[in-house]
Amino acid sequence: MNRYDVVIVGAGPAGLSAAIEAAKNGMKVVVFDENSKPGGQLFKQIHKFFGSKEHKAKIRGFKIGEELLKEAYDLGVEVVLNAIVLSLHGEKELTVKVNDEVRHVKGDAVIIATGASENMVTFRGWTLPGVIGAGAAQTMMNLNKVRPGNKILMLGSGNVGLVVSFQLMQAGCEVVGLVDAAPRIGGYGVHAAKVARTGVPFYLSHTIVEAEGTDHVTGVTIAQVDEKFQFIPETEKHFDVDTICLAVGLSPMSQLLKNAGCKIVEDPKRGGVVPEVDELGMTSIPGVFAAGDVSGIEEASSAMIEGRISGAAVSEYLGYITKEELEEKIKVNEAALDSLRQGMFAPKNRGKLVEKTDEGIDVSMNLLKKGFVADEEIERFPGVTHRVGIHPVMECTQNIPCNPCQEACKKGCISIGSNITSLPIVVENSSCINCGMCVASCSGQAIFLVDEDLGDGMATVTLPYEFIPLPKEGTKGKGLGRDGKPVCEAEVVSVKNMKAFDKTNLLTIKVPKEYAMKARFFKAV
Amino acid sequence: MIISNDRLRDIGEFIPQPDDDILICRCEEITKGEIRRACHDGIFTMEEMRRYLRNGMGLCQGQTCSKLVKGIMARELKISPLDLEPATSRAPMRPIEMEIYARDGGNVG
Amino acid sequence: MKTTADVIIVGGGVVGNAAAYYLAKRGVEVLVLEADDSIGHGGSSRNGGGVRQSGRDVRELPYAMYGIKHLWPTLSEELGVDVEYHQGGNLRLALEESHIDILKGQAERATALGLDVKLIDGKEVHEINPYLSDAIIGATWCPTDGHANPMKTTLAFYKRARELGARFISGEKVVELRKFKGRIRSVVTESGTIYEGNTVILAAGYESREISKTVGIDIPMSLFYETCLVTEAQPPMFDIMLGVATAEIYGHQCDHGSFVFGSGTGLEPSKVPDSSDLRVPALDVSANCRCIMKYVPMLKDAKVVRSWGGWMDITHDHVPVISPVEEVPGLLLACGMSGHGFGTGPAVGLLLSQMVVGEKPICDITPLRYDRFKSDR
Amino acid sequence: MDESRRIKEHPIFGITEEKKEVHFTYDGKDIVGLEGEPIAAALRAAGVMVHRHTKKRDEPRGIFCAIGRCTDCVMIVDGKPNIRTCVTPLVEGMEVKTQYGVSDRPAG
Repeated sequence: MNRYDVVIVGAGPAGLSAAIEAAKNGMKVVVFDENSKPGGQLFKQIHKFFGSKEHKAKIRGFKIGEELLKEAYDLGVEVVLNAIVLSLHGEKELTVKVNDEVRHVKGDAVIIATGASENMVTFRGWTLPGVIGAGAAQTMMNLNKVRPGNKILMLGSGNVGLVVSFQLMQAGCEVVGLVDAAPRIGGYGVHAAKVARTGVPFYLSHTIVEAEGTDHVTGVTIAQVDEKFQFIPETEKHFDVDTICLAVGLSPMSQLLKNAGCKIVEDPKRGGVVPEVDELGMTSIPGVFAAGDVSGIEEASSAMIEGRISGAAVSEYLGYITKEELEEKIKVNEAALDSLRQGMFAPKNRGKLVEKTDEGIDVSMNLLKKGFVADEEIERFPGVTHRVGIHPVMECTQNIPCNPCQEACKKGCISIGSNITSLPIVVENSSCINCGMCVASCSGQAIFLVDEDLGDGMATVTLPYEFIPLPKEGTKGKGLGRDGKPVCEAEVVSVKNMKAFDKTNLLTIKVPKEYAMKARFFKAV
Repeated sequence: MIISNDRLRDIGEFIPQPDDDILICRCEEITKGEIRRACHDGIFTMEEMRRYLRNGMGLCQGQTCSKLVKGIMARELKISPLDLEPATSRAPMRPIEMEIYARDGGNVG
Repeated sequence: MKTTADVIIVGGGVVGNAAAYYLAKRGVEVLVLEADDSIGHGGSSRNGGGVRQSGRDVRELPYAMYGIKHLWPTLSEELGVDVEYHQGGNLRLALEESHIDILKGQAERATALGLDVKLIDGKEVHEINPYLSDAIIGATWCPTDGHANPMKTTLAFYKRARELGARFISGEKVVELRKFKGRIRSVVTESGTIYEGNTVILAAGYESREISKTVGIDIPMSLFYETCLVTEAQPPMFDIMLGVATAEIYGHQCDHGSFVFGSGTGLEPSKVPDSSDLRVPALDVSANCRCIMKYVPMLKDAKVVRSWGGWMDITHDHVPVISPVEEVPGLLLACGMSGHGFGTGPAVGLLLSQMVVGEKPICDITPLRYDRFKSDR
Repeated sequence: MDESRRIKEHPIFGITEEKKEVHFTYDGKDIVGLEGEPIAAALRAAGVMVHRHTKKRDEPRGIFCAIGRCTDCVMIVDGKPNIRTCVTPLVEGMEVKTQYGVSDRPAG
């Protein structure tokens, strides 16, 4: 029998973080994952993460995965891939399929970090080839490097739907629209805004009536729904698409725990069917822990911290660290977790309409309904100020746990303060040197460098750009508004690309000065 | 005294709906209408439904449909989805060839 | 909510549901109490689906044969649910000479009671079923045996009985029986509810033992655990029920295309008897697969999609107790099915209904009496 | 090999790393894919949408979850049915066929 101090199921952010923590404390650790690549969903995430430095903010998801994996290997963690855990039995014994045999493995403790699976919705034609999950789209384009489709409709405006829509465009697909039955966008406003400004229309209070096609999807019809989610007649809209992408939420993948006999509860606040756990993540079976999405749907950043707590908890459970050491570790991690669980998108606010920011500012209703902040709304946010000369304009309008911009500006122009969900403000009397670090480090791509008046009736706007082909200096085109509609003529006057920008190109466009606060994207003609 | 598990509890008549032919369980091809009708046959739990219709018993083992089935049953039975038990989970977590399953001798003991 | 009925049935398994159906059909007011939240949660839905006569004890054979001749063939039609009954015959397979000896004895005893079962050689086995291992040297062949879908059968009886007005209450665990003026009368549940009836049928598997003890009756039986596995669908191959001389495995291909096989590791007698613990032990599925592949090697590439376990209520002599209790007039026992409950379930249900209404029973059941157990020392 | 679906260059990943080409058949037709990529990826790159037809309703199915859970993308690979093409790596010479129910031929 292969015996370990701790057996971890799932090499995603929670599982790997737990493994690292446990190995640091001197434990013999093995991690099993059914995929051929470790990192769980991190390996499909190509956007920069939110949070603060200790949450690995502004690092792209797949890089975080690589970092965690390297750290785990360096600490001697055994990571077994293509390893399907079949069952978890009494005495903390697992059966695992590795290659062409079944292994029996025992741990003195077990951490289940199996993550989540995608929810689905039904509509006429939902079984047609071409209707896929958002995770499938990510797997195909970001891992397999194959475009899932050419013209795509996205259903779901949560962070997954928003992020995947953006990624689809980065992969060269056309997103014809983003649809959600809810009356408001579910994900971060900044994620929505970066999709909206490219010209993707949002259809809130809409859902899919039918996927059309005989052998595969050739079109889709959507229609508006009322408060009870019933179709409103004669509101149908048709799109020619070859792919429909579903991003309607995640559910904890707790089957292994349920099969093992753990007490299971259905908790909508935690995202579905989850194990009953104590404050350290231990299930009803002593020595069996749950960490990450399997015990409640949250962001990957939270999963990493939960993993660390879980790794510390098993270390103490088996005597590798003292109770005091555990308490110290918990204190640090809980503080980090707590900071991530603040703000408008905190678990306690799930499903609620938050109308004012923590600062008491009215939230942009346009952002919630159309995906972009309207020109007349933007001025009320503290990151948006007017000055002579170049200065940052931070169109960050919701309290989300994120602060890399504050750190990015070495000149101290940007301040968020100790509460990482506060809106960024422009520090008075600070001087911007046009380095562009704030633009590149904003995970929400919500920071622009603006010189409102060059003196010749023109202005410049520097914006983040992560698409190909990358326009060259001198390229003429249109400046697009926050809503993605052309507002003015524009010319690219500079393209900056530095290693520190981590693939976020800085495009500076010249626009008539009355569009300095309106043009937020560039489209070559 | 209220006994909620009385199987003669009135849930009303079966009323056909236009989308009754939509598949819910993709693997076993079980429709919404079949699930709704089964409720009127007295099928009141997720476990009974699986046994009665085979929904969730296909290759994917209900990973895609169990939440959907639960919602449909709850509406039909006029209860909250939280009143229905979580779907059964059975090993193996993924389908495994018998020949491979049979080969577990290497490190047993 | 009415808590009285003519007949109260304790246990919503195949026997309880069948009894409810045949009683409701006879116009009797029935109330079924099931301890679990789901009807048919126990062995009724967890077995291998065999509908057999071969291998049965002489005391069971009369009603096992009656069921196959008169009940199973029309059951789907009668209940309005396809119970997937197939009378494809049963092969009980032998891999070595010692197995043949076991089969010979079984065949002789059954033949004496008029069952069409014969010993055949390896060549004949492969003519009947070409999908089996070449290593098989012989078998008993009973062409009138078959199989059905246990889950659907159990729920079909429930559905039809319910339609005929039988009342079922799930999640209602019976903890005590009480007599009133010398007769059975009350059924007390864990929730404290007291149900009353003129007749009580106790068909609660092993749990019947604890319950019957409350009126001073103890049936010598024990719990025995076995598991089943099911494969992904395969192209249609055969509709023959399979068993083996050593009783290690049993199974068949379902209408769905999947194969269901029951088995164990051989370590079952040492499993801690706890009927609430249904978890499949770590060694079980692998052992089951090895066994199956010895007899049906072509299933090696078939994927196992699911496994589950269940407890059987085995009496001391491996034959059920189907019996009235004279010491407790009005109490009828139908338990200790010893792993034979599914195939014989419809006939046992019919027998119970006949006992209640005083019809002439389909066969003599006195050999199945509860007080037949004697010390042999 | 039809390249239109393949991502040759990506704003974040840069130029896609070249992989060894392998030949396989899809319903008898020769197709070129990349060694080790999931069968499903090679088929999608080649424009194949339908992986199987269902048993009861004979409806087409293709990739749905792409991570081996939903099992909608199963096909007959080297004679074995129910192979999850989204998690099975492509190997030179593989014989991939559309699955009808559990068979390699349409019913009837």
